[in-house]
Formats: sequence, C-alpha cells, structure tokens
Amino acid sequence: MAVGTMDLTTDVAASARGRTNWLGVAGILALAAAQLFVVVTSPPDRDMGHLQKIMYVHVPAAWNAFLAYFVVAIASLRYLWKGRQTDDLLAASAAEVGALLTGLTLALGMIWGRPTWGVWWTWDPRLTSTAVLFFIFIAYLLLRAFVDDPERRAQWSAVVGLLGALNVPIVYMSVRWWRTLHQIQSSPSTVDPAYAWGLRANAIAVLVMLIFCIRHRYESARLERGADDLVDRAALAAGRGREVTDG
Amino acid sequence: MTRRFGRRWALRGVSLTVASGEIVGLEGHNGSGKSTLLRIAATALRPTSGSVVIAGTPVQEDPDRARAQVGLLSFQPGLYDDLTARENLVFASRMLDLASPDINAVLERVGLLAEADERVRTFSSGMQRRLSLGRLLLQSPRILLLDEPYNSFDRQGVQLVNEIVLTVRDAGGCALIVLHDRHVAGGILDRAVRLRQGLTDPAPSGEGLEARIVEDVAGATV
Amino acid sequence: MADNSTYIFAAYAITWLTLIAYLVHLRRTRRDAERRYRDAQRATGGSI
Amino acid sequence: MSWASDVRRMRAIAWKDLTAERRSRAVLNAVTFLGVLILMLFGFALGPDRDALRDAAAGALWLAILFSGILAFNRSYQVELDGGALESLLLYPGSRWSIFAGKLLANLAFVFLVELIVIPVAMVLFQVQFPEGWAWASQLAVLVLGTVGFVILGTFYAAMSSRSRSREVLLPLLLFPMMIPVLLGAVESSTSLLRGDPMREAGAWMGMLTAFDIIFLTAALVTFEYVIEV
Repeated sequence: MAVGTMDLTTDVAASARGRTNWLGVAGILALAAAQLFVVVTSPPDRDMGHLQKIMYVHVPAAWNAFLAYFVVAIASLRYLWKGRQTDDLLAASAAEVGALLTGLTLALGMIWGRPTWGVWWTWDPRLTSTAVLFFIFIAYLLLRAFVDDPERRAQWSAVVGLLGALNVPIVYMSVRWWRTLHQIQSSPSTVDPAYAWGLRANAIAVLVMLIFCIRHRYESARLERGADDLVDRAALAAGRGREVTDG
Repeated sequence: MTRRFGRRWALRGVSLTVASGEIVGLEGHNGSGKSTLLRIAATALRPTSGSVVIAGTPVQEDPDRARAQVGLLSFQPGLYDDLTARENLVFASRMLDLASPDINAVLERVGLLAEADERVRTFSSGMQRRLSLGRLLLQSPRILLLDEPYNSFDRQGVQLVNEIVLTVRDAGGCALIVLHDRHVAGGILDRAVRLRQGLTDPAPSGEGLEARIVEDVAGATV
Repeated sequence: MADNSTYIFAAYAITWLTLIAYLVHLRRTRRDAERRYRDAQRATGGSI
Repeated sequence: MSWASDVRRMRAIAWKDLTAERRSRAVLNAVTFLGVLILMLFGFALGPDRDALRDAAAGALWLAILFSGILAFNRSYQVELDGGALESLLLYPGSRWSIFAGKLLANLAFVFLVELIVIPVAMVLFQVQFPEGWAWASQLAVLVLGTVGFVILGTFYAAMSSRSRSREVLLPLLLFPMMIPVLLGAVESSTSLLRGDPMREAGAWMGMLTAFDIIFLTAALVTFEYVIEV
C-alpha cells in the first residue's frame, strides 16, 4: 500500500480551525454549566452525603475514557483495512486524549475513595479496570514513541490498539469476578433517577470536550504529516531533477 | 520506482528491464540504492511508489507466484548460526515445501559437503555465502537477484557463481547482479546499468515509473 | 468526614486543571505544527 | 498456498527454533534458574509463616513464570535477526501465520520446560502438598490454559518489540497489562482448587481462560502478517 500523500493545504486547516475553536468554547461552557447545575441542585446522598458530587466528574470521565479507546480501535481497524494515514493519525490523537482522560478518571476515583473508605485504593472493580485500561493506553503510546518508521509505527500501533480493545471487556469481566467473589463494597449504584440527569448532562459536556480535543490534536498531527510530505516530495523531485553527475 | 526509509530517499527514480535470457550488472557505489532495488525486486521490500512486475504479472497481485520464481542472494547470509549447514538446507527445503530434496548434492555442488555437520557459526563469510548459494539452488529459481555475489570469494567462488548464473540463463531465466564494478563478473554480463544516488542512468522522467524487466516469458521487472 | 468539601473541591479543581493544562498543550503543539508547515512550504517553494 | 503446506512450514519453524535452542541451551537454563530465584525472593518477601506462604503460592508461581518466561520471547526472534534470516524467511512462499504458529509452538515448549522445574520447586518452597484425587488434573489444565495465553501474546508482541528500541522495557509494558485476565484466572482457580474448590469458582475461571486463549490465538493468527511484513 503506497504511502498516501497528504493533500492538506493551509486553507483547509484554517477553515477547520475556525469550526473547531467554536466547538472548544461550547464544550467548556457546557461543562461549566453542567457542573454548576449538579453542584447546586443535587441532594446529598443517603450514605455519603455531598461526596456524591465527585461522581459527577468521575463517572462521565470514565465513560468517555472507554469511548476514546473505542475511537482508537475503530480508527486502527480502518487503517488496517484501508491503509489511509489519516486513520493512523486519528488513532494516535484519540489515544493521547484517552490516556489523559483515563488518568484523570483514576485520580478522581481515588479522591472519591479516600473520604468514603479511608484509603486511597480499594481494588474497586470499576476503578481497577480503569487502571488496566490506563496501562493499555500507555503501552500503545510507548510503542508509537519507540518506533520511527512511519509505516511500521502505523501498522504496529493499529494491531496493538485492536488487541487492546479486544481485551477491555475481558479485563472488566475478570476484575469484577475477582472482586465480587471477595465481597468488598463496590462504588454506589449510579443509576437512581435523581442522579441520572445530572450525570447525563455532565457526560455529554465531557463528550463535547473529548471530541474537541481529539479533533484539535488530529488537525495538528495532519499539519505535521503534511509538512513532512512536502519536504519529502521536494527532496524526491530535487534529487531527480539535478543533472546526474559522476557516481 | 521510489523507496523512502523514514525521511531519506533510497531510490528516487528507477526504471530497469531485464529481459529473459539476459544477465545485467547493476553498478554503483555504496548508498546508491543497489541493495534496496534488489530487495524490492525480490519482494522483500515494498516500494514507496512504482511497481514490480515479475514474469508478466505485478507482484502485488500474486506475491507467492513471484517469490517462487525469484532467488535472492542478499548481502546478509540469512542463515541460522546455531544450526549446521545441513540443517540450514533441510529447513530451507521444508519451507520451500520440496518433496525429496537432495541436500548432499547441493552441499557438494557448493563445496561444503565436508563441513555439512558443522555449525554455521564456525563458517568463514566465504563459506556462509556458498551455503546461501546452496539454498538458492534448492529453490531452482528462474530469476536470479545477486547482491555483490563475488565479495569474499576466491577465483573458484567466482566461477561457482557464474556457473549457477549461466545454468539459470540457459534454462530461459535471467539474472540481475549488483556489483562494485563490472569487471569483477569476469565478462559474464550482457550489459551494465549504473545507479547513482538512487537514480538509474539515464533517470526516468515523469511520474510513470513503471519498469519492465522482461517482455516475454521469464523475467522480472522493477 | 467533616472535610468532605475539600475532597469535592479537589475533584473539581483537578478536573479543570487537567483540562486547562491540556488545552495549553494542544495550543502549543498546534503552533509548532503550523510553524513546521510554513517552513516546509517556504523551503519547498510552495506546493509541488 | 495450501493449508497443509503451511502446517508443514509451521512444524519446520518450530523444529528450527527448538534445534537452535537445544544447541545453545544456555538461555533455557538461565531462565529456569531465574524462575527459581524469583520464587525464593517471594519466599523471603512473604515471610516464613506457612499459611501466608500457602495462600500466596499460586500468585508467586505465576509471577515467577511471567517474569522469567518473558525473556524467551524477544530471544526467539533474535535467532531471525542475527543473520538477517527474517528477510529470507519472508521470501519463502506461504502465508505468514505459519511463522507465528511455529514460533508459538517452540516458545510453548520452552516455557513448559521451565515450568517443569519451577513448579515442583514452588510446591516445596511454599509447602503445597500434591493435590490428591483428580484435583491435580484440573490444576494442570489451569497451568496449560494460563501458559498458552501467556505465550500467545508474548510471542505476538515480541515480533514487534524485538525490532524496536529498548525492547526489554517495551515487551513487558505491552504484554503485562494484557495478562491481567490470565493472571487473575490462573491464580484464582489454582488457589481455590488447592482448597478443594469450595465455591465451585475454578470452572468459571477456566472457562474464561479458554475463551481468552481462543480469542487471542485467532486475533494473533489473523493480524500477524501486518506485524511481520512491515
């Protein structure tokens, strides 16, 4: 599969950037509004009182982190199938944002756990699975960092991304089995109605931010790849154009 | 045909045709892209752009058919140091799915029958190259791609290589031999092409880098 | 559990800190990418 | 290329890897000794108290296998990289999964050989008496299922890590997060079997391990060409 050359020119990037920035601003406003709404209106929970407000950032972050990995998996699958560089760049951008979001989810989980159970880490099934997802993200990003050849890096990270995605449900299931067998308290049910609306609003706000970040990072990646292609094609043409001197 | 490694163009523009029954030399200094061109022709490497046509069919369509016909003697021996000479050839014959290969005959032909059961790790580079030639014979290719086959060879070695090249040519095949300068081949070359900074001389013009090695029956195009 | 509010505050604070830090990172990567693209264009005399 | 010739190629590659390994044997001994050493370290770390040791036996055993066995995977591709043999391997006709399958068989043999020594030593160090009745058969099944899952992904990821920078760090980082289900499955089922499987949980864990092996064997066979050809 020949290397797809990049047809990106600066005007394409400029118009895209206009649209993306608007999305960023909207995301921030939505997030602020959603958080304000829940912090002000949500009733204290029966057993953990106001601590439940931490759920409004922790749970949406966790949902979107898994979603980010889903984007990595889909983009990786499409890259293996079509071989288009844009899918490779999309997977890389989604992985970067996803890893950060998973890290944040972990931190929030621990901040929530400390006052509730008195310890920073309790091997709670959801939190532990998120930790494993975090390491799968990190392995993906490290592989990309350690491989230089663009084609090899794209192909290898696509395969690693896919296998990682295959493992996410298995990890989640086995960690839950592992914990429920040993009957420790798990995080509260996050479905009772009074709670649900606030959660959905925040989840959507985080989703908007996720899309903005991935798109923005993706556009920068395409600009970088476009710059490399310009230089490479120029080097090719220059080499061929020059009068072939002695050996 | 072009090929890029990371950010460096190894091949900028190559158009080369080796016709059936022809023995072509490919000259050029180190770094001129000779080995890259040969590895692409042997389907060991994918070109960045351009195409390889072997015996009339583009390689992408049926790589296995192309690989069955092409014999590459790469710059690296491609042998297993911890295995003996015989075991290396047994392994090669199994990978080539040969029903009943005559390993001893091949070992004798390349002059390694005495060292058949010694580990390749103990071999000199000349002996390792002879074993690689032996593996090539097992494959009985119709197209020979040899990367500096005469290196670290004495007169006998050069003669062995040329014998093999001639038998392949007489059977209707062809050969592309990469070398530092044409005289080393002892007059076996029909013609020689010079490669400078990844460009064949004369360099092809325009984007159409399609190149043919052969018009008719047995040949490879790169 | 008197000091719950500090944990709640910490949770929201870390969320916004991470978000803002990443936005700065995004802006910086974008600026570098654009500069590289302009340099490449200048070096190669516009598109091929 | 017919399926039968690919199977023959798989066997040829397994034979080649094992012959090369038998010749130099050094790595097998080194990995086995390392496995035993790690078990000793666990013994020291978990303290001489019998009950603590017996509870941690399965966990210590599996971590010893993971940390020592992983050394075999990068090395198994080193045999191709040394003489530039990978290129000639890819020039033979035939599909690519046979290369992976061949290496998988060779690495499985290697790790089982290591386990042949490490497991008895673990039973001695951690005062685990030989399970009577049919329990040993299911323990063996757990061991095989866990090892197969470990070697499938180890062999697969080593095809990449062996050819990239700082591969000693990259392989564990790629492999161990994926090993969580295998580690949990193997340790939990072994531990509960040691106690006579009171809550009948071993069967469920073994089912999960089997599913894990099938899923990742298929995924590895299907995607291996993308890994080895570039």
